[in-house]
Amino acid sequence: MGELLWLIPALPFAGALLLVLFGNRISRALVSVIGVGSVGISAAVTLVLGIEYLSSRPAFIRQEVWQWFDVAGFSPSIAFHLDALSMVFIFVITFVGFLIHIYSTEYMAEDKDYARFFACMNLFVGSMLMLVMADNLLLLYLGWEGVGLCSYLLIGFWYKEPENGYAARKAFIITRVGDTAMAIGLFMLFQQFGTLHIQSISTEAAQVWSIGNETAMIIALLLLGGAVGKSGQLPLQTWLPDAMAGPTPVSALIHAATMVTAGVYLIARMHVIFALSPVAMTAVAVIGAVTLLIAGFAALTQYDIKRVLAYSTISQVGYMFLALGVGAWSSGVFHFMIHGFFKALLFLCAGAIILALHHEQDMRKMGGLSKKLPVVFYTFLIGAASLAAFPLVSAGFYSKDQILWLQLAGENGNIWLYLAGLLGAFITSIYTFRMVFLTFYGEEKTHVGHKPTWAITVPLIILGVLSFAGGFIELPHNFGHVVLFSDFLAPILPAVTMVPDFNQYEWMLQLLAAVVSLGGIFIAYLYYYKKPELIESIHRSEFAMAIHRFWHSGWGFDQLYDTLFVRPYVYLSKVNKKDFIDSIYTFIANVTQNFHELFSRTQTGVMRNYVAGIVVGAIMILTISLLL
Amino acid sequence: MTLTDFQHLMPLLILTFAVLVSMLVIAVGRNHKIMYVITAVSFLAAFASLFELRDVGRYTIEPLLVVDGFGVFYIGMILLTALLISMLSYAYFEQREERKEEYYILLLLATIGACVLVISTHFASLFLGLEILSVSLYALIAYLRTRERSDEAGIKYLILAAFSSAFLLFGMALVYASTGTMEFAGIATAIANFTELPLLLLTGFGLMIVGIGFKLSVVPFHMWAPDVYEGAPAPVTAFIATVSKGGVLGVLIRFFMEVDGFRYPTLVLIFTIVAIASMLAGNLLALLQRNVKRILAYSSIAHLGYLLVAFLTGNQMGVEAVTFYLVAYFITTVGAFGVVAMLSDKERDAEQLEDYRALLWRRPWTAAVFTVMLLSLAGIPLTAGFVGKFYILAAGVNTQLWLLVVMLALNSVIGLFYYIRIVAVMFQQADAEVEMEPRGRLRPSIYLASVGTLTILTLLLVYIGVYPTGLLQVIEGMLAVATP
Amino acid sequence: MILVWLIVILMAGGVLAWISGKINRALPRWIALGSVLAVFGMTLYLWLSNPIPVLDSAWLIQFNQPWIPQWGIDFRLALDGLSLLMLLLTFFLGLLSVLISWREIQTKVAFFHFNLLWVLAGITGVFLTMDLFLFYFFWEVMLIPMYFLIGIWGHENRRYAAFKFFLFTQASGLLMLLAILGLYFIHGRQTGLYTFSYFELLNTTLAPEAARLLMFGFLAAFLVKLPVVPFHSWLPDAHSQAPTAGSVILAGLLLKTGAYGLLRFVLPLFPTATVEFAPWAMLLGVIGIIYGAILAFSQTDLKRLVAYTSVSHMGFVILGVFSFNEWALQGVVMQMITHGLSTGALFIIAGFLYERLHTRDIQKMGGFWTTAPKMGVIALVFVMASLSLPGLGNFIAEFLTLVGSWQANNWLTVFATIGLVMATIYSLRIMQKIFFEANRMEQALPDLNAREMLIAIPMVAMILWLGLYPQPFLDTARPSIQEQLQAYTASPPPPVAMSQLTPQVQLTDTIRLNQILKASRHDPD
Amino acid sequence: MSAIPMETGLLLAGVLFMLGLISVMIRRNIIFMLISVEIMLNAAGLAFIVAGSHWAQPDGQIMFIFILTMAAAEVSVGLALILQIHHQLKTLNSDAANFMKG
Repeated sequence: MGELLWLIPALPFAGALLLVLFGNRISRALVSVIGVGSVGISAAVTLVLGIEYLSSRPAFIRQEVWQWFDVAGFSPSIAFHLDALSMVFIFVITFVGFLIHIYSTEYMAEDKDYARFFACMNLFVGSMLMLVMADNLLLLYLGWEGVGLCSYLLIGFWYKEPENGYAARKAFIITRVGDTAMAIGLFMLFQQFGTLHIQSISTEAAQVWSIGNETAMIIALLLLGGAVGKSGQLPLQTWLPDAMAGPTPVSALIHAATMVTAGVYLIARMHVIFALSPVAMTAVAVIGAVTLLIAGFAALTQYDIKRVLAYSTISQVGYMFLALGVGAWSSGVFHFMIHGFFKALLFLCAGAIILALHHEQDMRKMGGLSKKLPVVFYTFLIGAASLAAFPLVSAGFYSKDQILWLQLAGENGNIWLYLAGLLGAFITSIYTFRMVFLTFYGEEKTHVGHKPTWAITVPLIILGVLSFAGGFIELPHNFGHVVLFSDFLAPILPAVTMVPDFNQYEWMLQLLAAVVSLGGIFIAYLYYYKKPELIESIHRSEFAMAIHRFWHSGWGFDQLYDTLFVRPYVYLSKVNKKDFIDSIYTFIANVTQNFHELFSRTQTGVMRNYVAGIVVGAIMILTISLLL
Repeated sequence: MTLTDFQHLMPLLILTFAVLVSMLVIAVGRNHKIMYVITAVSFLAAFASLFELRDVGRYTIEPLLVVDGFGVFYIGMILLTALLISMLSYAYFEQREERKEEYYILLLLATIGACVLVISTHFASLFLGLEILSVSLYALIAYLRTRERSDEAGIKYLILAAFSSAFLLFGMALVYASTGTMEFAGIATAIANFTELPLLLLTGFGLMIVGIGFKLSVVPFHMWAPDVYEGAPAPVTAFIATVSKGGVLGVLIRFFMEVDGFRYPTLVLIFTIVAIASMLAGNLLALLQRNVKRILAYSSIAHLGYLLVAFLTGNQMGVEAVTFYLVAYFITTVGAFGVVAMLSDKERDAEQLEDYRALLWRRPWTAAVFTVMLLSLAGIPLTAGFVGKFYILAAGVNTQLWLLVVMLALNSVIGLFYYIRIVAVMFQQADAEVEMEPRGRLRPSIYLASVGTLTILTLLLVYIGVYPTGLLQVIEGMLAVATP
Repeated sequence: MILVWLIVILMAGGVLAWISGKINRALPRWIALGSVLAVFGMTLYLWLSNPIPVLDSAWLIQFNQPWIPQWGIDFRLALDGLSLLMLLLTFFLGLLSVLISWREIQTKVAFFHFNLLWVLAGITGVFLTMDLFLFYFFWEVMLIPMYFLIGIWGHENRRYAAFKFFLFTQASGLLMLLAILGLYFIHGRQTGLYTFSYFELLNTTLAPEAARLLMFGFLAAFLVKLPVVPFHSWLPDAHSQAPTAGSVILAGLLLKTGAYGLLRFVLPLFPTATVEFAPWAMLLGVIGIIYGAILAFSQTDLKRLVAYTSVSHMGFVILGVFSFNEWALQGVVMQMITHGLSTGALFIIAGFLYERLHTRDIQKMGGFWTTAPKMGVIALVFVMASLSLPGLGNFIAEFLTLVGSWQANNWLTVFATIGLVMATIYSLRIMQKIFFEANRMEQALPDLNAREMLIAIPMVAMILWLGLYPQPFLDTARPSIQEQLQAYTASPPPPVAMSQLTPQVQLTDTIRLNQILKASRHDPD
Repeated sequence: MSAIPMETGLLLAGVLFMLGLISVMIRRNIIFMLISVEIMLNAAGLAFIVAGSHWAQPDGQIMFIFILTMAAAEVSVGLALILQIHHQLKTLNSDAANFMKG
């Protein structure tokens, strides 16, 4: 088994290549076949391999395609590594990716750059698979940058608008900042271990370093830098809301389900290094907690439905970081998977709405869509419930509850982190249902144009089912105690060390979480459906509006970075456009020229001056010869 | 004077004879072509007679002259250069209606002067050689007497040269007064007896340097050079730049090697200052100059500075370097002025930069030749100038004259600018208004000699640049016996 | 002899091309194409026919003929892996240069090709010669035709640019000549053998003071050529004013001669002086990376922009060279090749645009993707190469360089890595301004035609090959790199020297690494 | 025979030389400049004779004869040129002959 492994990323790459080369010359139908088909076959291969993997349960499968290069012992390969962790990611990427591709055939049907869209999407899927299947960090880095490129290309897909291009560049550059940190991390890892092979590093690191090792800490923090950039976490989160400039399927696939969780994958993959450094772990958890709060509050104030979802994504990835930060590796990954389902679903629903409303994204201009778009409405409701962690029936409840629970029950947990998570959950349910109420209830404000057909509805339904049922593979101890998922990951990711004798409080905490979630929904119901005048009162308060603006702008990070980095850089560049060093040479040239003019003046053409010149020379020579 | 003495002075005798014959021919009837042939043949004959003297060793004609390898080589160099210049002169003078024939007599005379210079070992012969050269030059410079500039250049050169000769003579007198001899060897012996050089002698040397410096046109005695170069007819300018300077440099080297002047820090210091000043002033003056002949004048000032660097090393390698550089410099300068002469018409010389605009497209081969000459002056590889400069640098580094060497390198860069500038002008696109061939020209066959000469010069330049071994062997062989 | 033929064919081809211009306007192009193809074929043959050489003899072919015996100057050519790679690059880009000039150059076609071939010949000589005099000789020979290329067929400000280029390179070259002479005499006095032979001069023992001075002489030439800030100011002018083929050769090849010189001469000749100077050199490299990147961002002239990116990328070269380890040097060699390709390609694209629009001002461009998607894709590939996207050759180069330089100096490597972010900033601006946004021009931009695709496709293929399977190139370079490093392997650069410049990150397990390195060095694979 | 000391003789020659030199510098008329140069040459000749008599050799006097000859030749060429200049410039002011400069 495993011979087929290389096909999984190769197929999308091949699709991309075909589309780049011939995309403009073949029919749309063929483009769709290639674009969707390549990912579809890839998903099928994943399924086959997954079944094989589950049945035989090897520790991992490795396939080396070729040796990339070999320089003085630095010999990374183009090699794939399949274990439980990558399995989960591959599964989400290929299947969700496949669904979104299908969805796109309808969503992008009218676009004239149809082939380019699918080429980029395929390229993205390929790179993302490369990222999660890489057996060494350099190959991972290849995928890592590759998805960055695709993200750039797809955010700026509608390139005629300068703002889109701006958003695209912003995304690429900011993630590149994180990547740079990560690259330095790789240099250090290589220096320490002489290899970038992930398995070797993990094995050796545990032997070489003891907990609290400084080098391990620096490396972990640097890797975290990369993760933070890619996953839109504080302080590099500002690109993600703007990334919504891309087509909605892109937002669903790249900026919700897969790419932004690459950071989670990286940390989970390198958990040995992280586990060696308590400082780094704390940093991960704190970043997660702060991000989820900040993004949650920002989401509350957005009007653009995609921006709400974008902030929500930041916030939910914050939960994953929170989980990782306390060592709850598998909980983080679990939440990733569930989030992948429901957030993709929500984005795709939003896309269907946007398509129906002639590319209207402002929620204030939506409303009353529940009747017009019933499939969208119900699937959206499932997604929203999952996002808001609606108790018991939603998948999101189980995954999020696990994270919150481990904040207290886990050894590395902390009451403050727990409270932050809880508050976050409360806000989450408010903004989620704010969205639901604003969009689907009330009166219809914009005429519904395009009604979704099967290509949109089928993916929605499938994702809806997953968002609902996905949670049942991992249930709490006191509630069925299903541990299929964490068992699956157990060989790779160690379980959380629990605080002893804490289990009896679990039901209390679950209850609390449920109350918080329902409370949030109720508040949203109150403010946005029942009594809209309450909102009016908020709008009248100066202070509240100031906060509203502050949150709306994403806590002012954009302005801050603009002042701190962007403007000085641009200024520095513009002010020195002519290159001041050049003027040094110009100065030298001018001095020489001045000398020329000075000397030229001595050549008067008057003979007596020449005589005088000779005499002066003679005097000088005599002076020298007589005095010295 | 014995017969062997005459044998050893054969080249000079041939030239003198040629002068006499020329005068007679003119008396019989003027014919440019005949004069031209006589001159060329006599130069060739004189040069051929040198082969007899190739292994002369060191033959002294007491007390004035010495014929040795060094002298033979320099005479050969001078004769060949004079030959080439006379070849280039034909077309140049043919288009002028003035009397052209005496030009060749003067040229022969001046060449004799230069030859005497390089084999002189006595102040008297030095003086005689120098004056034969100078007086001929006065007439040569002002030869095209209807041109205002020619006269102005002539009178400037005359007054200033006589003025500097006075310095030289007074210096000689003082040296004679303090040593009691006018022979180089005698002076060397006399000096060797002094523990400290007496004031009189130092003053004498100082004054002599003024005189020599003037002829070499080194700073601060250089000011005449651009004006004279500009005013004189192009072939004469080539002559001044090469033969006249080469002869003087030859005698300077001989004198200095003989008396071993390098022992005296004062003299070395003076020459060092002069060298640096010449390089700097020459190059800076040429920088934005728009008159090609003046540019070449300034560049020759700088090149004399370079030569002095090698001269200052004061050893065998230095002398060889000077000699090699001189060869390269002679070829290049003659070539450059040859191009100028070729492009000149009967009203004026082609001396403005504008005259060279788009030359590469109008007359590609002439432009190519000029480019090669300029690149050689700039010291770019594939030309003799590069090997020469390399030799000088090597000699300088070998003796660790770091200051001079670095100054040389720096100045080469400044120099590069104006050489390249001319090249740049040549490949500029022609303006629409500029006529492609502005002047009525002579029959092409008249230019045959010029074209042939320039081609030979170019080939020679490249040959030496690519394969200098042959020339090096000759120089080493000839000079080995000469320097004590 | 084959080495001599390489040079002779090019030179003869040049002369022939010039002469043939009188007969037919198209003939020079074909002659040039033919001669470059011939030498390219010969080099390819050399590459393919020589299996990866074993460690103890890095030299594949040697040719020796006394030239000026009086001075110990030989016409000495030798080929090792490094030279071979450089030659492949030279002729590959040479071939493209002929092709891109096919339509661009319409005046003085014959003379153009003469110069083109002679530049290539000079560069070939530089990469092959193992006699220092001859090296200087070729070093200068390649300048003149380049000067003509810029000065005659360049853009509006060509004369200024040509002058600047010439003066900068000459001035620095003369300093190198002095250093060569110094070395020659020191060696001569020591051994009594006066020779310019590289192999002999390698054995010179130098007093530290002398070594330092001589090294600076060599460095002067190479740092200006590379170029390193603050000696870079000739480059933006020369690159932006040259015709496309000139820019390609300048960026792709002439800069590489500087890097080559560092590797070939500075490293092995002055092992102690370089170690002393290393922190400063690396600092210069980092300054170059950052300074070039910042300036590239604000340029509006496309070719000028690309020129500044070259300044930035060449910073990696000096950073790597002075790290003295195999990773960094392999990175440097890769950087030489990949930068030659990627920057060359960007200049070619600029040339394509200029041919169509007659402007290089990116503020007047925009939205070309709509009508010229092929050009857009190709530009995208090379823009991505320029920001060193993994999978393309530049990534391997820069990553290896940084891995290597990290071993030598942590903080400087950190700043160099930040340069990658800046590369992203300026690179994306290129795409944005030219291919994205709305079209500001009235006319529609025609897409690439078949000839242009013929130029572009091989470059894309090469850059992908170099990014995905660079091993053949690395293998070819390895023996010569190890040879250059011989003087350094015994003693790794003392950390003391580096800590003077920058505070070091505390590292605990560096010894381990050294063990790994040693193990891997003995291991043939 | 009580010889005049050489130093005195040389001093006289020096003074003569300086006189000539200064007058070359201050005179504008070309003829006067030529005359002044002749004075300088004669000063050199005088110095030769003094030196020759000091060493009791004929060499100094021979040199003087050479100098005289040379001066004569020079003057003849010089006067011819001056004539030509006067013909063209209508003046003998040497400062007027400054077409070539820079």
